[in-house]
Amino acid sequence: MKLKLPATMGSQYLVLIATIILGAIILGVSSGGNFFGPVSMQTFFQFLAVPILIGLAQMITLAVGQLNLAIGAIGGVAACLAAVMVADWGLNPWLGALVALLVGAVAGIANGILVVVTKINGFIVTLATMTVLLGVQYALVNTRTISSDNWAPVAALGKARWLGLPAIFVIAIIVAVLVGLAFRYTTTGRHLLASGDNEHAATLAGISNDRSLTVAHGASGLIAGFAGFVSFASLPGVNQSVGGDWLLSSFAAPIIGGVSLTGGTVAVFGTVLAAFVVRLVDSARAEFQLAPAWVNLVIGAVILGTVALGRLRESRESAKAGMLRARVANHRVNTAALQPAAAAAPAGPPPSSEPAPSASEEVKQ
Amino acid sequence: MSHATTPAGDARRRQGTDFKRYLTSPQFFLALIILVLVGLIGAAKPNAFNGAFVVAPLLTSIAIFTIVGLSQMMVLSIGQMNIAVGNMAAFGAMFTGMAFDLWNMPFIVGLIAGLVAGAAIGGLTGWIIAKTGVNSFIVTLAMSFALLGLVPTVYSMLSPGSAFTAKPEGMEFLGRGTFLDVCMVGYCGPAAIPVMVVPVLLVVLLVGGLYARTKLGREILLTGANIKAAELSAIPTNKRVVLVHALSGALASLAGILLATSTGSFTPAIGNEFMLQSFLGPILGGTLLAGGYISVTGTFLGITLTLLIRRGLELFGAGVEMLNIFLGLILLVALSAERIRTVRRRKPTPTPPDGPPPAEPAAAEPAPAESGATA
Amino acid sequence: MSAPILQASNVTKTYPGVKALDNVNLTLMPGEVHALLGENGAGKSTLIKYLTGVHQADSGTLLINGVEEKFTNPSESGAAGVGVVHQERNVIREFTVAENIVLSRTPKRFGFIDWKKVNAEASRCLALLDFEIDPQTPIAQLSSAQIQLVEIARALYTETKVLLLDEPTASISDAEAAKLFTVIHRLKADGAAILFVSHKLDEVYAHCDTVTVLRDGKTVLSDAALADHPHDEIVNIMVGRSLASLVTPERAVDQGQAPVLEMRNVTTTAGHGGISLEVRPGEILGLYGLVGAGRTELAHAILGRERITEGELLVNGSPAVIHSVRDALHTHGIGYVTESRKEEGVFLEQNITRNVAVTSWGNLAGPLGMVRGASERSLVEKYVAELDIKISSQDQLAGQLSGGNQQKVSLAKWLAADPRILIIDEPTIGIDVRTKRSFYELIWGLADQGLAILLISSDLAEMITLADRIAVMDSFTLSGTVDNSHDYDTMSQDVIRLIHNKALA
Amino acid sequence: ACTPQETAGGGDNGGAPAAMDTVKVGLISGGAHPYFQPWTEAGAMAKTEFKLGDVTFNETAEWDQTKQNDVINSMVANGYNAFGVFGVSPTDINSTFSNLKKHGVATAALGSCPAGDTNEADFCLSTDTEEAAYKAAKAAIDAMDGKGVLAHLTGVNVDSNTQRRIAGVKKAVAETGGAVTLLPDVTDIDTDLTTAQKAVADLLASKGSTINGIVSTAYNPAVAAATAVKDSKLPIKLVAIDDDATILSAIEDGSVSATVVQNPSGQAFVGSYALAKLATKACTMASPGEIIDSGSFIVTKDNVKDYDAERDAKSAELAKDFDSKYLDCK
Ligand SMILES: Nc1ncnc2c1ncn2[C@@H]1O[C@H](COP(=O)(O)OP(=O)(O)OP(=O)(O)O)[C@@H](O)[C@H]1O
Ligand SMILES: Nc1ncnc2c1ncn2[C@@H]1O[C@H](COP(=O)(O)OP(=O)(O)OP(=O)(O)O)[C@@H](O)[C@H]1O
Ligand SMILES: O[C@@H]1[C@@H](O)[C@@H](O)CO[C@H]1O
Ligand SMILES: [Mg+2]
Ligand SMILES: [Mg+2]
Repeated sequence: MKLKLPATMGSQYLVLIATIILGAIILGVSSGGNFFGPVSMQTFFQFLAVPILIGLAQMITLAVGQLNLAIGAIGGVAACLAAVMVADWGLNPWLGALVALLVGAVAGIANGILVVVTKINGFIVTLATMTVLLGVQYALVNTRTISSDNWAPVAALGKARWLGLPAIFVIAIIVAVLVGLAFRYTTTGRHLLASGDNEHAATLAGISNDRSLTVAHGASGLIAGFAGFVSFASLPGVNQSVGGDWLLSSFAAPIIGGVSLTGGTVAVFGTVLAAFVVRLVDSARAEFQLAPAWVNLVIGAVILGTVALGRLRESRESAKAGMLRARVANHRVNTAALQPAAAAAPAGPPPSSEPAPSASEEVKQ
Repeated sequence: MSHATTPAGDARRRQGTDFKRYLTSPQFFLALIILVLVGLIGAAKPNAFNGAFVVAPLLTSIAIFTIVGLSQMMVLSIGQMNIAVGNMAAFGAMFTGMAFDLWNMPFIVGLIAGLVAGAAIGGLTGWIIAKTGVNSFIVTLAMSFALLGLVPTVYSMLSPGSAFTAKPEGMEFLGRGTFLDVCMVGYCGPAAIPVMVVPVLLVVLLVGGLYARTKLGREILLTGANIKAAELSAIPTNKRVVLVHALSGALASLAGILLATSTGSFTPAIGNEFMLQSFLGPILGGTLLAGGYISVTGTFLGITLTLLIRRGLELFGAGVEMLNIFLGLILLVALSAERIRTVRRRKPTPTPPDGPPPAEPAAAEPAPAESGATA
Repeated sequence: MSAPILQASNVTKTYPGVKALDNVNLTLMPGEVHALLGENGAGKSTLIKYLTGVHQADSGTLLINGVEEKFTNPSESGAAGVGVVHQERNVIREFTVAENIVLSRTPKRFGFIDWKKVNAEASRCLALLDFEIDPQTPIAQLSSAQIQLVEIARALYTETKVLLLDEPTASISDAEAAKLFTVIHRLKADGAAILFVSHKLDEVYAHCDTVTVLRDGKTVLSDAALADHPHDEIVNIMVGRSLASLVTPERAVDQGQAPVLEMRNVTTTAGHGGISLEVRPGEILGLYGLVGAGRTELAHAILGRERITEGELLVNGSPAVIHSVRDALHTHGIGYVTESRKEEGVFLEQNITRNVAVTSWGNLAGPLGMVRGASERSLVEKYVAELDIKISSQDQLAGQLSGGNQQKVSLAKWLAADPRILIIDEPTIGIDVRTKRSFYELIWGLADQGLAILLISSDLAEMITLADRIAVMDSFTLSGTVDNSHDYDTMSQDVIRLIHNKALA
Repeated sequence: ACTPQETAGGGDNGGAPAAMDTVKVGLISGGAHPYFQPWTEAGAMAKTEFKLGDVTFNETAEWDQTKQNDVINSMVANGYNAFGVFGVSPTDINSTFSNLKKHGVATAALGSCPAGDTNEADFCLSTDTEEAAYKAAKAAIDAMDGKGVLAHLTGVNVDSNTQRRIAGVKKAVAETGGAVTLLPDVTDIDTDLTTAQKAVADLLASKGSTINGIVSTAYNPAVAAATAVKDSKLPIKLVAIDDDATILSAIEDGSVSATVVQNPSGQAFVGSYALAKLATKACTMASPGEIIDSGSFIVTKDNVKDYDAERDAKSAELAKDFDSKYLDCK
């Protein structure tokens, strides 16, 4: 079964792909080809893993019409707890990695349950849990940096190459593909979208919105946990700063990728592409040796640009449709004008479906 | 604070029920928790009421963050969000800083320059939202990124230390002065009350009055309640959206300037802490994220509660980890309690035969579904 | 006769403060179409929500095929063979037609969604309705009438022994309704039971066998043969007293007067072409057409929400360029009562005062834009009395009112603004007989006061009752305008012919 | 609550000095940062050594000047009468100091001096950051054999320390007379480890082959650079800052050539001592607002085991200097 994209979505992808190609060419030329060198490419992909994952984590909560402000805090706690357990408690490093994922899932489900039980807006719930988790993260590691030497085998995965690409990037892409498939081919995925689109209609179709919310927050947490795991595996060490700047950036990719904030949509491919765009901006900053502040400026502009462009296209399309209809209408009026008095034209038999005259009974002159 | 009253004659007749309604409002609930907390802290730490070192700084923060909360509340009132409050604060304050430092302008002029800049950036944001119809979260998020890039860049271009440090006459007085500095016939006011509360109180009253009494405020609320219906009811919704964002920007900027005057200099870090707090105050206070319903009093109380919790924890010497954990948990508990309370109270809802009008104009009063319930 | 398929006994249901159902009984027999009638707020939808497990009742029993059921959730009733079309539209706008149809039980293979089967199943259901549409069309691209058809198709997706239809024809055209009735009769022949809710009594008489009438949540007529109860009697039972016949007043519009609103050969960005019409003071000009003909959009073009690209719009004889509804009201005295009151007409979560006074704050405000609360309240009081709006106090939320009263609120705000021209779009969709009549009288009264009224309605009977002249619209053009003789038989033929001819052209 | 004008504010001056155990010292960090870790221990040591009433370390400031002020104020209310503060905002911290002084509280700027030419605290005991950065850059240049391209990674642009470090590095580069060229400073990458790691990796990816040396004067970038340079196998000489365990082990394994170590424990220990003397009113500053270098030390593979001794010696010397030079005691 072919995946049928709404037309506007398709062209949004085209714009993103074109942007990526153009950006890559500019960077390639200005770096004298160095940008396409092996080291540079490895670096490029290496640092795509976390943006893709946190973008996906945010996308899933957006799908049900929620926000998750705790993504960074979840990822941070996941990485830090894993680090503490491995370094201080002597846990097997791979089990430590599993702990990171578990922490993510548990924290996410807790968010979901809180949203469902308290009926408080998810924005506020995750704001509160974020605060709590930041405290926990600090309590775990204090001010030290736990060196990744403590989990050398996992850290080796962080540096490994699969198919010539950084393993963690491949992992992120696998997660993205799984998320995409889940939203396409599982009823759970469809139910999240249905709940996000129209809660009441979903209820009438026998879908439990409570379940959708819990699943969405749980999945979002799990993927944030994945991002925590990737940090655990690839950073030189883990400290209280991990996850610190994920909050706003987790929104950038899904929004540029075309996910609506009102719920009911996902755009896995778009989110991944958008992460590429943001990463290109990063690379450009390094290439042209600009201050990091410029990255934010450009991301802001890109977000505004993409959404405004989408709007422009929409309104242009509806204007075109209106114009077409008007042309047809004018044509009909002009041809009708040639045959005078339309009302006087010979009577056809009234359609059989005509309602029984009833109002006329009521009308007594 | 925004307890604007209904016409005098009616008011007396309704007094009894007004009181009952007040007792069941989220604002009363907040006020109660605040009082209990103050009592607890005071009992455990008698020295907590140190005027100069506890009360005055706390009141200063409450004053500043009430403005931050109002800045967000205004945007919430039209059913939108302003993710860029903090960045707008930094942007507006930057202009005031430049006015003082680069152009040697007097205090008032610099203040106005900052407010105008804040209003302009807010207005621009509102204009983009109104023109494109793109979700406010997205537009203000983009704006926040853009300003996050722009503001430090401008600072580092214009000042070697990335800060504007000039202090024109009046800045110290507003930012750090207390009534101790206000002396008449040899006697001075209490050191516990910062001078800043006066202008802030004024702003709070203005915002409260706007929503409670004016045509403009009502139109803004209806725009928030249902923007399509508002436009079809002859409300110029686009203009209202732009105006609200401009006012939000101006308020954010005012908060940024106040913060700068209280810490002493203008830096790009101003407003870093505004965004999350800006939501807590209004929402704890009963403002709806969905729009159409606000509470100025509630915003003030919500801000007061969170800052009081924070200060209380500090007084007991909570470390950074415990502080965050407690703060988060207390917020969750407070919000859930409030939720359970309203849900329970809404259950028996016999429609009253001829319920009296609400005590406060509905703008500044209880959540929609309860007006029939509590009358 | 055989045993009942569905039997609900002694159902009582209270909402906070409202006893919506009070000991209600309903029996549906196989092979019958059963009408469920009652005024707005009588409890019809509530009963349907109980029968489908959307809401639980306080007490009462439900037997399906003699087996007691306690549905706690809509999927349980679906599984038990109860299909339903609710009164409000309930679709997932981001999903396709196909997926919306199968949503409650999406076909799967090896645990994953089988998209081929999804489309095949959806096509099957759509075919039952003769509804030709690509099942992969996103719902968002459909008109509201088409969405209604999708909802009906959805009710047919699962094996239905019982089909509950809550005002399914309120917003679809007669032609589409006819298709629906064909399906209803086919299901009936197959032995299903159909419950049919409608405020259009002519349909009810044409297609139903039995009838139950609710009034204030009580069953006032139970499982009776419809043939035994003529039209007027049913109305009286619904209303609870005898309702005098509606009298169309003698109306004389001075055709010599200059039109206050006039369009000359107008083309719009919405897609209208060659539109010319005029309305005089005191005149009710009806704008009839099938749903989707572009009437609402024409109103929007007058209000400046769509641009007029060619031709001229004249108000009071002089060319007018209108930018917004506000502009229309303040500079030209034009008011517009919207077609969808819930989405656009009233502020559901706001009180009555605000809902009515919103257009008048400009006049009520003193210095600094302060609104004088007392004058505001007395203004609202005046219109609440004038339109006989049933409210408990001005502080009640509009969302707590019945549909008819909401409609009156939506009208009251425009009367309070004192317009000279009033555009009223579909004023009586989903409104019961009695309220409808009070509306008609109101509109006549307004015209008598000299207002020029442009009335958009898809209800032909209503058009013929109310309008002085009827302009017929089809596919964004005007097919012609006829004087109304108020005689249903001739007028309906004239109007239908106008649409028909154009469609052939 | 009206107060007669004369008695308002101001600490009571004069009178007999109070005992050392009436002194409660607050050591306030700028935020949660490994740099401050030694403060806890040094503070506790000072408490027992000098028999102080209390020494408490607090790091709730979260790099926010308002929160730092709040923390200080709460502690004043709890009876603390001497503060050693790493000011979050160098341009604002003077206001905090003068407010405390107005109420008779002893103050010291520890680890970072206020921006500008005035120091409102009784004294500032801090690394001469420009000097330290200069030393670090020199060490890097030496490791590069005196020529090539040098990159400088550093922290928050708005920190006045950052500006001083930039100046220090520039000075060292200028002294090479063009033999060493400096790439534009990479600032603002100390916020979190991920940002630092990415910035370093991007730098290496785009300019790695041309860079001969890196000097990092901020913590997270130093940690990130240590690993990145090692992994890249590029012959880049790296000089870091501070002596966090991660950095020290990198020096031992050779991935970092050197680090410039500061003297946080000396700041806290000697600082507490001097603060106590001031708080008891036993002494006053000979010249109020004195700025004192707490020392900085180059650590390489050679002295990584025993650099602490050198540092302790410096601390002892500092304590002596306070007694003999900086303090004016009755
Ligand atoms: N969710 C609800 N909460 C409170 N009251 C409700 C709710 N739904 C319906 N009611 C009330 O229950 C009564 C019955 O409403 P219901 O919708 O069943 O009427 P109806 O017969 O379907 O009317 P209509 O013809 O207007 O659709 C009304 O008084 C209505 O106001
Ligand atoms: N033939 C058509 N082609 C494209 N869009 C159409 C067509 N007919 C209707 N629409 C659009 O579908 C939408 C919803 O249709 P709806 O039934 O509300 O139409 P309408 O123009 O309001 O009709 P009415 O004449 O009943 O007021 C409208 O925005 C209309 O522009
Ligand atoms: O020396 C710096 C201080 O200036 C501060 O930035 C904290 O980190 C240390 O490394
Ligand atoms: Mg109904
Ligand atoms: Mg219409």
